[in-house]
Amino acid sequence: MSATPLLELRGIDKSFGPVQVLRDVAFAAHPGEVTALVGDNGAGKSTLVKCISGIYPTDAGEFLFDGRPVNINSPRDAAALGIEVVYQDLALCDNLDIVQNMFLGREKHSGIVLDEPTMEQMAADTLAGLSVRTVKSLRQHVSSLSGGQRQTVAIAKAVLWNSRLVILDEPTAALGVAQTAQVLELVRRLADNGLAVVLISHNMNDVFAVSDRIAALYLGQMVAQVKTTDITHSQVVELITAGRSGGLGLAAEPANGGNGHGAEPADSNPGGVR
Amino acid sequence: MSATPLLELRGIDKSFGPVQVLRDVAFAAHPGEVTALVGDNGAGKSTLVKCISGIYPTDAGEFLFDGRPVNINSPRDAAALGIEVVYQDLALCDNLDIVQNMFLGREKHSGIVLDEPTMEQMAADTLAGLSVRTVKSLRQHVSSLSGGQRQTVAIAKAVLWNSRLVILDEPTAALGVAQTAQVLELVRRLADNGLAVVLISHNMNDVFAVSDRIAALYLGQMVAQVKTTDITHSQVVELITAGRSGGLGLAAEPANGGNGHGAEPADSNPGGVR
Amino acid sequence: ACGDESGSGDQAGGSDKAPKIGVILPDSKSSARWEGADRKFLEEAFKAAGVQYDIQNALGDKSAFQTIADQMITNGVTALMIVNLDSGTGKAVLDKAKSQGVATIDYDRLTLGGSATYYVSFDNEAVGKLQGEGLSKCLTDKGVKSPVVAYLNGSPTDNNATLFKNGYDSVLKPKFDSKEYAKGPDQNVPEWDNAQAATIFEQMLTQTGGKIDGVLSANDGLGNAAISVLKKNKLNGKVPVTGQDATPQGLQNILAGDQCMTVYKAIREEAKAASDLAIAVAKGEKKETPQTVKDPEGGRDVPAVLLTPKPIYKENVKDVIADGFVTKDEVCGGAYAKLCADAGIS
Amino acid sequence: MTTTVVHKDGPGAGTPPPTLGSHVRNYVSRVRGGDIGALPAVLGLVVLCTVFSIMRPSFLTAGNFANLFTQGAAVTLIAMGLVFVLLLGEIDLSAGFASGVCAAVLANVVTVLGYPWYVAVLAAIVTGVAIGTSLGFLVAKIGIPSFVVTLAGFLAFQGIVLMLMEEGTNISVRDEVLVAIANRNLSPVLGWLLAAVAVAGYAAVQLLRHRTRAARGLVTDPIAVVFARIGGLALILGAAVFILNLERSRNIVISSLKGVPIVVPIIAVLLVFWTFVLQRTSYGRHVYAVGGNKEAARRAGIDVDRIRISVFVICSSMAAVGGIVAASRANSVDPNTGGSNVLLYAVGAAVIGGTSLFGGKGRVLDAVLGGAVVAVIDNGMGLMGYSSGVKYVVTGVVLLLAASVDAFSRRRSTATGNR
Amino acid sequence: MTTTVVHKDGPGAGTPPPTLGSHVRNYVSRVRGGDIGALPAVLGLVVLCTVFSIMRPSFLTAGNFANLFTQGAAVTLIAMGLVFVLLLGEIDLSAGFASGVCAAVLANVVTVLGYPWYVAVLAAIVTGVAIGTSLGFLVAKIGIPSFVVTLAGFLAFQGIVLMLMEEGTNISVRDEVLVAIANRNLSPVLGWLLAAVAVAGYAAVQLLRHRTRAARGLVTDPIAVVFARIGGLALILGAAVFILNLERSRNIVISSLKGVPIVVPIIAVLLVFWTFVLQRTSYGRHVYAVGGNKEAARRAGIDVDRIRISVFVICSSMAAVGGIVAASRANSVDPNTGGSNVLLYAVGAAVIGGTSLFGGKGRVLDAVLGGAVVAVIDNGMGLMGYSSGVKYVVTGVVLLLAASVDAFSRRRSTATGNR
Ligand SMILES: Nc1ncnc2c1ncn2[C@@H]1O[C@H](COP(=O)(O)OP(=O)(O)OP(=O)(O)O)[C@@H](O)[C@H]1O
Ligand SMILES: Nc1ncnc2c1ncn2[C@@H]1O[C@H](COP(=O)(O)OP(=O)(O)OP(=O)(O)O)[C@@H](O)[C@H]1O
Ligand SMILES: [Mg+2]
Ligand SMILES: [Mg+2]
Repeated sequence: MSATPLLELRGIDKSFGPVQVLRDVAFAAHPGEVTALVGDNGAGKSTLVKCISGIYPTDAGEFLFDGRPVNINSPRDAAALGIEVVYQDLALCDNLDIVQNMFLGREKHSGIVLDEPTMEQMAADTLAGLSVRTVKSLRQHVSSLSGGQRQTVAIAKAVLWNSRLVILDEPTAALGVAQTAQVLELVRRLADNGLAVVLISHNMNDVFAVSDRIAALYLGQMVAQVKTTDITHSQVVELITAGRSGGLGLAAEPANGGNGHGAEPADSNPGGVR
Repeated sequence: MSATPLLELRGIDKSFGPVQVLRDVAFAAHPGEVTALVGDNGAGKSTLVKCISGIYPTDAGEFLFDGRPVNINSPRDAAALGIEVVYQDLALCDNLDIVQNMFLGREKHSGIVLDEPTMEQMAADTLAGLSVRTVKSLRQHVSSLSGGQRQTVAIAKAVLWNSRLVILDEPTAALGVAQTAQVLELVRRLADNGLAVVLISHNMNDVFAVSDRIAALYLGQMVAQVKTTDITHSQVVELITAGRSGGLGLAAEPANGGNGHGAEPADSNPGGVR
Repeated sequence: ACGDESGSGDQAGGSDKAPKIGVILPDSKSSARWEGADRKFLEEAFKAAGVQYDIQNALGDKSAFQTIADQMITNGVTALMIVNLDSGTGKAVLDKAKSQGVATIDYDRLTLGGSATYYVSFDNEAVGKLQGEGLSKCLTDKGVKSPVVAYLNGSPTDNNATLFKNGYDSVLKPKFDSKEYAKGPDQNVPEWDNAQAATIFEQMLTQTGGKIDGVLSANDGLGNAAISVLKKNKLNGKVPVTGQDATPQGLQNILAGDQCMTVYKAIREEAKAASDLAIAVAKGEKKETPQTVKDPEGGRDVPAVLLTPKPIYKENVKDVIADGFVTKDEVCGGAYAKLCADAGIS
Repeated sequence: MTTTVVHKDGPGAGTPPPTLGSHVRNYVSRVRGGDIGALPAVLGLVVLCTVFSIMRPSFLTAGNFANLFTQGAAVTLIAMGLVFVLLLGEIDLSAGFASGVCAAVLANVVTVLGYPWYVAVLAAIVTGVAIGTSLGFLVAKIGIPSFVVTLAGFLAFQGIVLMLMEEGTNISVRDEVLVAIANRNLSPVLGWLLAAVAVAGYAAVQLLRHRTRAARGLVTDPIAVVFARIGGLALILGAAVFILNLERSRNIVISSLKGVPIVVPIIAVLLVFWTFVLQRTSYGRHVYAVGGNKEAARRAGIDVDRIRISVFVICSSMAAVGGIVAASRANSVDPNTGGSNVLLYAVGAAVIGGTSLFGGKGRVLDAVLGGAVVAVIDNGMGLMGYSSGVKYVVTGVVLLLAASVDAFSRRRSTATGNR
Repeated sequence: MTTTVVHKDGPGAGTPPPTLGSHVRNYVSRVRGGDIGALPAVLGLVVLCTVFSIMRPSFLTAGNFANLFTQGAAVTLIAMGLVFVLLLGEIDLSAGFASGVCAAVLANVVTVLGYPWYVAVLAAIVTGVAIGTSLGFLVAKIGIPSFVVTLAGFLAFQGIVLMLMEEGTNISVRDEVLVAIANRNLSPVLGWLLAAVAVAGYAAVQLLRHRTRAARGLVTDPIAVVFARIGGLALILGAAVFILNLERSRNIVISSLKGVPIVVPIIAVLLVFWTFVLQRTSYGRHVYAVGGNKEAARRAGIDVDRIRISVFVICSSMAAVGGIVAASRANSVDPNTGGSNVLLYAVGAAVIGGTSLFGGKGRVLDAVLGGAVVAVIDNGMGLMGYSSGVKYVVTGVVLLLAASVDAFSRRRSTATGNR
C-alpha cells in the first residue's frame, strides 16, 4: 500500500554468548498489510520479535520507524512508538486477575484512584469479541486459566490500545477452532484499519489466508521476503526447511528476494554440538 | 482392538473452589488406539489429563486400569502404572539442560554415579527422530530454547520410556510443519505398537488423520465418545462449540454416544460471572 | 572515630622486640564503657608512654575475638590484654599467645583456667552487692513494708550478668528468706536490649497486678527502660530502680528522682593500672601487684590489681562529674540545670 | 450471531446479581477451596489469646490489652514497610538497624541539638528515605542481590548507630510530644470520635462503590453483605475503643489511665494509607506485577527499576517511623535500638500474616495481623515467668503452633490446585 | 533421508571434536556472554587480598594465610550445608544455633559425661540429623513456610543451648583430638602426600571421563584442556601446601608452627563429597530439579517431600560439623556459640559465592569461595584497628564492594538474556 515501511530493520545481528541466533537480518513491515514471519522451530523468529520490542539488545543493525532511525532499548520505548506485541511465552502475571493483566502498565484512572468499573467493562467487551465464553469471572487470577484462555487474554491485551504496529507470535497455537477464526479475522481487520501487523505462525493455511507478504527465516538468516501472491504454499515450506526454493533464498542471486544476504551453505550448523 | 479399555474413568467430578470444571465425566482409552480428546478452550481437557496423571485429586469418580480399580494420588502412581504425559504447560526445569530434563526422575546409572554418556546418546537419538535440527547443544539449559524446541523436549521425554498409556496435551501447538508431521507419525507408531494413546488437539485435520476414536468435552461434560469413522468433521466442530450435533451430545438419548450423561441445557453456564 | 594512627606498627610485623601492646575489648553494646571510656584512657596512657598499640573490639562475637587475637599476634604484639567474652575463648587466646611468646593480661574479667600474667579488674560481684545494698537503702527510705522486688538481669549469655546477680542475690536473698522482702518476677534481658527490657518489665507489672515496689535492674539502660514503663503508669519516683555504669542518662534519672542509685566504676584508674602493667610486660619487665586472686578453675594464684566500685546516689552525683567521667554538659542540659544546681553540681 | 448475542455470552455480561444466600454459599465454598484470606492469622490469634488467658488470667485485662498495642507497634510498623519489599521477592535485612539509625538521628536532633520535635521527626524520616534510596539503587541499578546489599547495610547501620551514640552511650528522648506517641492515650471522647469517623468513612466508600458498580450493570455484592461488613467493622472498633476506655490505673487515687493509646490511630492511618496505595493505585498494581512476574511487568512497559527502588524507600521510611515509636517507648535510644530480634520478628510478622517471601502475594494488613501474633506471643510469654532458656524454647514452639494453624487451614488450598 | 542421515543432522551427532583454540575462543565468548561461573567470586577475592596486602603488609604472611582457614572454617561448613537448603529456594535461619546445640551436646558428652571424643562427635552429628529431620518434616509435611519454621528453631535452639549450658556458664572442651581439629597442623610430609593424592585422583577421574566420552563418539574437551586443568589444580594445591609448610612461629625457640591446618583437609573432603553428591548422583539432580521447578519435578515422579526433608537434614548435619569445629577452635562452648553473626555470614557466604536465594542455582564450591570472601574480610578488618562503629561500617562497605565486583561482571549476562 504505502511506499515507506512503518518499521524497517537492517543488518540485525544477535548472539547469546557463543551462539549466533540472528545474522544480518533485514525485515520490513508495511502499514495496512499483514506480514507473515515464518521459519522452522528455532529459526530465530521469537528472538527477532524480542529485538524489535526492546527486550533483547541487538549486537548490530539499524531500526527505522516511519523512515526515521530509532533506538529501542526497552519495551517502554517500543510502546511509546506504538508497537504492541503478543509474545509466544505470553508473559502474564499469574498473581493478577484478567482485568489487571489486560490493563497492566496503562491502567485507567479517575483521579489517582484506579477506575476498576471502566476497566472491567472494556475487558469484558474485548474478550467477548474474541469468542471467549468459558471464562467464569474476569476477576479470576490468570494462573487458573486454561492454555487457550491465557492466550486470549494476551491477545486481548495487545489489541486494546491504539497502536501502529501489532506483532503476534504464534497467537493461535493454543486456540480452539472458533477462537482461531476470530483472531485471524481480527488480524485482517487491524491491517484494514491501516495498522502494520506481523503474524508468526507455523500454519500455512492461516498464513496464506490473511497475509499480504511472507518473510522466511532460516537458521537466523532472512532468506526471502516476498508478496504472498508471488509464492506458493510448497515454495514457502521449502524455504522454511531448506533455506532456498528455486530462485529464492540462500545461494541464489541475493538481489532476487532482496534479503538473501548470507552465502553460507545451509548445512553449516553454527556452534559445535557437545 | 481389544475389548476392555486400558484406562477407564467413570463419573469424574472436579471443582476448583466454587467452580465446577468436570462433571460426571466418563472416558476410556483402548490399547492400540489413538483416542483424540477434543473440546473448546476451557472445556476441561487439560484438567481431565491432570486428574488422570494424579496431579489433581478428583472430587468423585472411579479409575479402572486394565479393568481393575486403581487409585492415582500422585504422578508417581501414574508413572508406576505406565502412564506418560506431555503436559500443555510443559513443566520443564529451566535450570537443567536438555538431557537432564529428558531423564528427570529416571536417570541412568553406572553404580551410584549418573551415566551421562549413555543418557546423552539416548537423548540425541530420540531428538533426531523428532526432526529437531536447530538445537545447538544437548547441554543447553532448556530456558534458552525456542517454544518449539521446548515442546519437542517434552515430547521426547515422554516417549523415551516403556509405557502403556501416553497422553499428549496439544503436543504440536508450537511445532513447525516437519516436526508436526514427525510427531503425528510417532503417535500413530506408538498406537500401532499396542500402546493406548490419548491426543488432545484443536486441529481437526490432525485429529482425523491419526485418531481411532474421538471424545468431545463440552463445558466439563463428556458429550460424546465415538469411532472416528462414525463421525464427520463438521459434526465434531458442532459438538465442540454447541455440545450437541444431531443425535450426539447433550439432550439427546444418552445411550447413543454412551457418555452423554448430563441433561442440562447447553447455555447454563455454571458459576456466575462477576 | 579514633583510629588508624594507632596502627603505626605494621612495619613491626616481622621485627621482633619493639614493644607493642594489643588490647581486645569485648563488645560495644552491653555497656558504653568499652568504646566510650576504656579505649580513650588506654590510648592516652600508651601514647604517654610512647609504645605502639592496637586496640580492637570483638563486637560481642567470640569467633571475631579469636580472629583479632590471631591478627594481633600476626601483627607482632609483645603483650596482649584481653577482656574475654567467655572463659573458653579467652583461654584459647591466652594459651595461643603464650605459646608464641606473647605476655598476657586479663582486663576486667578473669579467664578461668587461663594463663594470664596479670589480672586487673573491678570486682563484679562487689558491683552486684552495691546494687543490692542500694536498693534496700532506697526501699528503707521509702518506708515500704515487705516490698516486692523484681529482677531485671543482664543478658543470659553474659557471664558478667551472672556475677552481678550473684552479688545482689547475696544481699537480697537473706531478706527474701526472712520474708522481709517478697521476691517478684526475675527475668534476664537478652543482649541487654533496652527495648526488650521495656516489654519484659511491662509484663512483670501486668503479671503482678502492679505490685512491684523495687526494681533491681543490672545497668542504667535497663533501668531507664523500667523507668519509662513506670512513667507510663505514673509510678516513676515511687518505685526505686537501680543501675550501673553512671551514664549521663542514669545520672539524670537519679537527679530527677526516678532512679535510686547507680554504680560508678572509676574506669580511668582501672585503665591506668592495666596500662602500667601492660607497658611493663611489653618491655619484658616484671612488676609486683598488691593482691592475688585465686582462679577457681585453674587453681592458680593470679597476681592482680582489684579496684573498688562506688555507689552513686543523688547526693554524690557531683563526684562522678568532678572525676571527669561524665561532663556537666552531658548531664545538666535543659530541664536538668535546676536539678543539678539543687544537687550541688556547679 | 449478532454482536449483542456475543456480548451476552461474553464473560463480563450481566448475569442475575448474586443474592445474599448465594454470596454466603460462595464464601463457604471459597474457604473450603482454600481461598481463605486473613482467616488463618485471625484463627491463630484467637487460639493464642485463649490459651494465654487460661494460663494467666492477667492476660485478659484492659491494661494488658492496651500494652499489647504499644509493645507490638514498632515491629508492626517495620513489618508494614517490609511487606512492600517482600512483595517484590526481595528482602531487607537492614530494616531493623535502619530504624535504629533513624531513631539515633531523632534523638540527636531533639536532645543533643535541641531542635523541636517536628524537625527531629522530619530528620528521621528523611534519613529513612535516604537509606532506602541507596539500598534500592544498589539493588536495582548495580544489580547486587538484595540479601547481600542489606546484609552490608545491617552491618554498616549498626556501626552508624554506634557512631551516632558516641560509641555506646544512650541518648534520652524527653520531648513531651515524642514521648507521648507510645506512652500517652487519646481522651475517651476523642477515641469514640475517631472510631465513628472511621466507620462512617468506610461506609461511604463501600456504599459509593456499590452504587457505581450497580449503575454500570457490573456484578456487585448484595447490599446486605455490604451492610454486614460495615456493621462488623463498627462492632470491632466499638468493642476495642470501649475496652481501651476502661480505667486501667493500678491506683485510681494516684492517677487515671484510660483511652486509646496514641500509636493505635497512627498504625490505623498508615494501614489504611498503604492499603489504599497497594490496592487502588497504579503504583500498587505495578508492585504486585513486578513481584509476580518481573519480565511480564517489564514487557508491559513498567519501569521495574523505579518500582524496585521505591519499595526500599517505603521500607526504610516505615522503619524510620518504627524507630521513632521505639525511641518514644523507651524514652531513649541505645545502640541496640532496632537490633537483636527486631528484624527477624518483623519479617516473621509479615510472613505469618501470609506474605510470601517469593513475591507477588501479601497485604499490609498481613503485617498488622502477623505483628499482632508476634506481640501476643511476646506479651503472653512475659507473663509466664520462665527462665530465659525455657522462654526461648517455649516462644519458638508457640510461634510454630500459631503458624501451623495457618498451614492446616491452607491445606485444602494445595489439594485443590490453588497455590 | 535415511535414518543415518537424520542421525547425522541430529543434535547429539558427532561433529568434529573442538580443538584447543576453539575451546579457548568458546570460553572467552561464554565469559563475555555472562556465563562466568566462579570467576566473579575469585575476582572479588583477588581484589580484597590485594587491597588488604597493600594496607597491611602483615596480611601477606604465611601465618596469616594459615589463620584464614581456621577463622573461616565454621562459617564455611555451615554455608556448605545451607547451599542445599537454598537450592530448593528455602531458608534455614536456625542453622547457626543448630550448630550451637550440637556443639553443646558435644561438650556435654565429652567434658561433663566424660565419653571419648568419637562418641561426642557422633552424638553431635546425630543431634544435627534429628534437628534437620524435624525442621524438614514441619516444612514438607505440615506445610509451614521454612522461614517461620526455622525462625521458631532459631529461638528454640537458642533456648536449648542456654539450658544445656545452665544459663550463662560455658563448658570447656579439652579433649586432645577435638582441640586438634581447629588448632593443630598436619606434618609437612603428610600435607604434600595429601595434595599429591588429590591431584592424582582428579587426574584419574578427568582422564577416565575423557576416554569414555571419546570412545562413545561424544563431544569432548580437547585433551590439552584436560591436562591444563589437572596442571592448574596441581599448581594451586602445591603453592598452598608450600606456603602452609613454611615456619610461622613467632619465636622458633619456644615452638615450631608449620603445616596444613587439620581443618583444611576436612573442608576439602566435604567439598569433594558434596560436590559429587550434587553433580554426579540422581539425588543431586533431583535437588536441582525441585529447586528449579517444584511442579515439574513432582510431575517427573520425584518424591518432592523426601528431597525437601533431606536438604534440611544435610544442612543441620553440616551445622553440627561447623559446631564441632567452632567448639574446637574456642576450646569451649558457650551460650553464644552459633549466635551473633554466624547465620547471616553463612547465608551471605553462599549468596556471595553465587547461590541464588530463589533456588535451582548454586554449588557447594560457592559456599567455600563465599566463605573465603567473608573470612578474608574478617581477617583483614582484624588487622586494621578501627573502633567498633567504624569497623562495622567498613566491614559493610567492603562486603558491598566484593559483591559489586560480582554484579558488574554479571552485567553482560543480563544484557544477553541469560538470567
Ligand atoms: N537466551 C538464549 N540463550 C541461548 N540461546 C537462545 C536463547 N534464546 C533463544 N536461543 C536460541 O536461539 C534460537 C532461536 O530461538 P527462537 O526462540 O527465536 O526461535 P523461533 O524461531 O521462535 O522458534 P519456534 O518456532 O520454536 O518458536 C534457538 O536455537 C534457541 O535455542
Ligand atoms: N486451578 C484452577 N482454579 C480455578 N479454575 C481453574 C483452574 N484450572 C483450570 N480452571 C478452569 O477450568 C476450566 C478448564 O480448564 P482446562 O485447562 O482444563 O481447559 P482446556 O480444555 O485444557 O482448554 P485449552 O484448550 O484452552 O487448553 C477453565 O475454565 C479454567 O479457567
Ligand atoms: Mg518462537
Ligand atoms: Mg488445555
